[in-house]
Amino acid sequence: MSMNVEVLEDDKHHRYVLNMGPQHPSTHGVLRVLLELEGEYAMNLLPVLGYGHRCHEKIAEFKPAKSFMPNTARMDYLGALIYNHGFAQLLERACGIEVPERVEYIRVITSELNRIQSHLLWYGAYLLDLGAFTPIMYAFDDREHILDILEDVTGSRLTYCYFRVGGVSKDIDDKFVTSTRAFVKRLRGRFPMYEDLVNGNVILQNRLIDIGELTPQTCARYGVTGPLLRGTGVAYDIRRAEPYSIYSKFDFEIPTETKGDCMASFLVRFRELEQSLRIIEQALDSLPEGPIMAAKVPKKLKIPAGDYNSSVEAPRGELSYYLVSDGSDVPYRLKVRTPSYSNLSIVPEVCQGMLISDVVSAMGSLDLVIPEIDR
Amino acid sequence: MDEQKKSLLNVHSYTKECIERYDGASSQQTKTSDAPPLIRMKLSDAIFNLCRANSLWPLTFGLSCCAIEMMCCGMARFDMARYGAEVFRPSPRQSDLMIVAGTVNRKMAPALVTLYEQMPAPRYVIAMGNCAMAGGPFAVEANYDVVLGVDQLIPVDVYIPGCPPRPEALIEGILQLQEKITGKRFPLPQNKMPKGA
Amino acid sequence: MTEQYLVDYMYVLVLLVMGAICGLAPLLISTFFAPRELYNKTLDTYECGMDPFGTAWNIRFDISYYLYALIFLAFDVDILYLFPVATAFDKVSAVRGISELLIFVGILSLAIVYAWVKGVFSWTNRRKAC
Amino acid sequence: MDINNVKKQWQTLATTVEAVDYAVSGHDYSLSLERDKVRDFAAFMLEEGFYLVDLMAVHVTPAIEVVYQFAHVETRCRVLARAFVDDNVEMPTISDIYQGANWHERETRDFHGVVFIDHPYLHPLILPEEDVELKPLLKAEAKLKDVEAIRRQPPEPAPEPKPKAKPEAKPEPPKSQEQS
Repeated sequence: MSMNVEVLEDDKHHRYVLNMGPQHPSTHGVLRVLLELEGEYAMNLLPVLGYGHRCHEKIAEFKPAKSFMPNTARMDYLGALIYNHGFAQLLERACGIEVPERVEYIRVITSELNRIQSHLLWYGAYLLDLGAFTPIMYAFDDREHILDILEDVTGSRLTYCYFRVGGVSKDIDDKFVTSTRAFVKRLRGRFPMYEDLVNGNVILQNRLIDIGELTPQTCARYGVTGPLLRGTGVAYDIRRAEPYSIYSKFDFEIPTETKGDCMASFLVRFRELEQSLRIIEQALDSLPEGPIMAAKVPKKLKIPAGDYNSSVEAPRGELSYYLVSDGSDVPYRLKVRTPSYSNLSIVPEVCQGMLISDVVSAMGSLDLVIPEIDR
Repeated sequence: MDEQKKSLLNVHSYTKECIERYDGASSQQTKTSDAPPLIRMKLSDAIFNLCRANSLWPLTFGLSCCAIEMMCCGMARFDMARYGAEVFRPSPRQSDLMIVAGTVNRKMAPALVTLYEQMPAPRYVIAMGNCAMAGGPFAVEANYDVVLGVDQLIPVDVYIPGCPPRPEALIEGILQLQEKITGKRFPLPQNKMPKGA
Repeated sequence: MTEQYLVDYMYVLVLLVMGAICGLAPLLISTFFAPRELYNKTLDTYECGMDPFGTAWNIRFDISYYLYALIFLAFDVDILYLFPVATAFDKVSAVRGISELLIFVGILSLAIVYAWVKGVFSWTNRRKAC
Repeated sequence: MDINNVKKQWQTLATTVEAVDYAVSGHDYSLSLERDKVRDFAAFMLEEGFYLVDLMAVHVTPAIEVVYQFAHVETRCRVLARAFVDDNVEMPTISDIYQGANWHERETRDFHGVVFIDHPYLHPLILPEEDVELKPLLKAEAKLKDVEAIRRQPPEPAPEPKPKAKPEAKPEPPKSQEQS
């Protein structure tokens, strides 16, 4: 069912092949999708990747493992802290470094703030794809609040490099705590407005309901994880399935839907904002005192030979690092399994035969970040 | 009829051209005509430059992380609209400023040059971020794919350092471009901003 | 008496000339004052930075577009007949004018009702590969 | 999905099945497979409800090692299955069982040159079209290591918490893997 390139070349079918190419407003970056059109219907789709490839994995084999942290933030710049968290956890597991309690809380709070920021940007950009111009202004207004809060602590707005192996680079003060609490209260107050302005909108519902339906079996065959999988009714969230860090201490639900279409993943992401707020509140309430760096972190991180995994719940799905080490401090091989890579691979099967405008809305619901796909 | 058909994924017609430009061999041979305007008057130039500088329509050309900071610039808080630059045109036909926001790699280079050439004549380029300026964090020995600097492919007017640069830096870049087009820097609207804004 | 006649035509002439000027002025300005810096690909069709595949001439259009054109044609002709009505509108009582107009347009809009019932406007959102 | 009969089935399919400590290595089971058993192993895993997390290659001396990573949605069980490519760097494809592997295999071919037999569309995915022979992630001769060097050294008899001293004599690796 994938596009057969040879058939197209001799043009017997007179089908019109169009490039939804690298520079396109709705591909959220430089993704190129070849659409084989029959009137308004995209009979075949063929995503072409590689326009945002930046050799991250080759760079990992030339630098000491500790100094790969900035690269993790540049793979998925919307969930940078969560990528840092996954990588820090990978090295701490490999070298057996115990992280103090306060650091775990700081990591969870900042990661959840980063998840909210990523979902807000998805919210604005997705509705911009569907033609609504106002919601992105509201979403970015909230997002700027988070950027200010995180900027005081991490020093940057987008590509954070805040976590270190064994701890974090700067302690959070009570200005951070008060502004975070104020932000939580403010965002929770704006949910009804978002609900009326957008979720209840009949145009949005017509554009999203019954578009791009997924079933748990399709997700298993393609390796789709994250809000798309939860949209089909499977409550699989790494924070609950393989509780890393201190997520087991907080009680939060995993929002799921049943139909698995675009509206389902839309609502799942929207409700995850609320769950992240709950986690932040609980974490802020029980924030312990203590050091922010593990006691003895060797300067040259000797990773014992062997292969190590670390998987965390990125905003788009399951992010897992796979490190093969030969005993030195430079990784022998580092593979990063990014969620959007598998999420995008369902497009040729799910969007086959759709109208072009539905293809745009289905791909928008995948919440793609292209440099994360091309690595 | 078969041989001149291009395979779908085949090499873009500009790949050879980009390789030459990248190695410095050819410099913009693809320019077919470079005639100045028919009527060249100082007054008309001043008027047109004033209009061009104050209504720079950028092309939505977000490649990676800098694209998010470019979006923040377009939003309410940093608001490029104050300088006439907030209309992001998806197609190069209606845009006269190309903000290269992100990393250009060898597969993207032909598309970049094609888009640059498909923009109407008074076209300006801002290289936003270290990647567009000189390869940024990917200008390392292990890099086999990233183009180190966009100015080897297309002429660049303003460079904005930063990884990603702050939205204020992008606005400063646009003000620098306006100064480059008209020769003088406009009285910033900020001077008249209400206290505490 | 003839001057009044001419003065009326003068207005029409002025409006025509103004319209022509507003139409042509931007074209002339851009041909004379715009810099002419062309590249190989400046005049090629824009397709997201990629080379377009084949020409757009030999593709076969979908039947649904043809039906839209038919419906547009029906109402285009319909407007044509409304111009004379507009000029003679004040010679007849308002009610009669409006009612006749509505009858005329009503009959013609039956074409749309027919097309609607036939399902021209309902696009199935999925079409299986043939 | 009860883990016992899954393990019994693994015994038949895989050459070695090794339970690994999750806290250190991040996965639960590490298997090594024969090349021709990969397809029925994948079919069995799909039946059991595992989803394919990742497929990647590691360049080591006897032959490039392709690593498949599976995880389960209901119960936490991460499985790593390894198989060595044959002499002319080929591997049977599993993209008809797990369609998600289609792209992983094309990418592995880009980076390591592992050709997957009867893969529907083995075009370069990430590298440009003309870079089929680039294979960037292959190790330079100097850095190439033997497969044993990247295996986990058996823990010292008394695994005291401080980082292990470098074992002087290279302990005989427990799993004897005669690779052609």
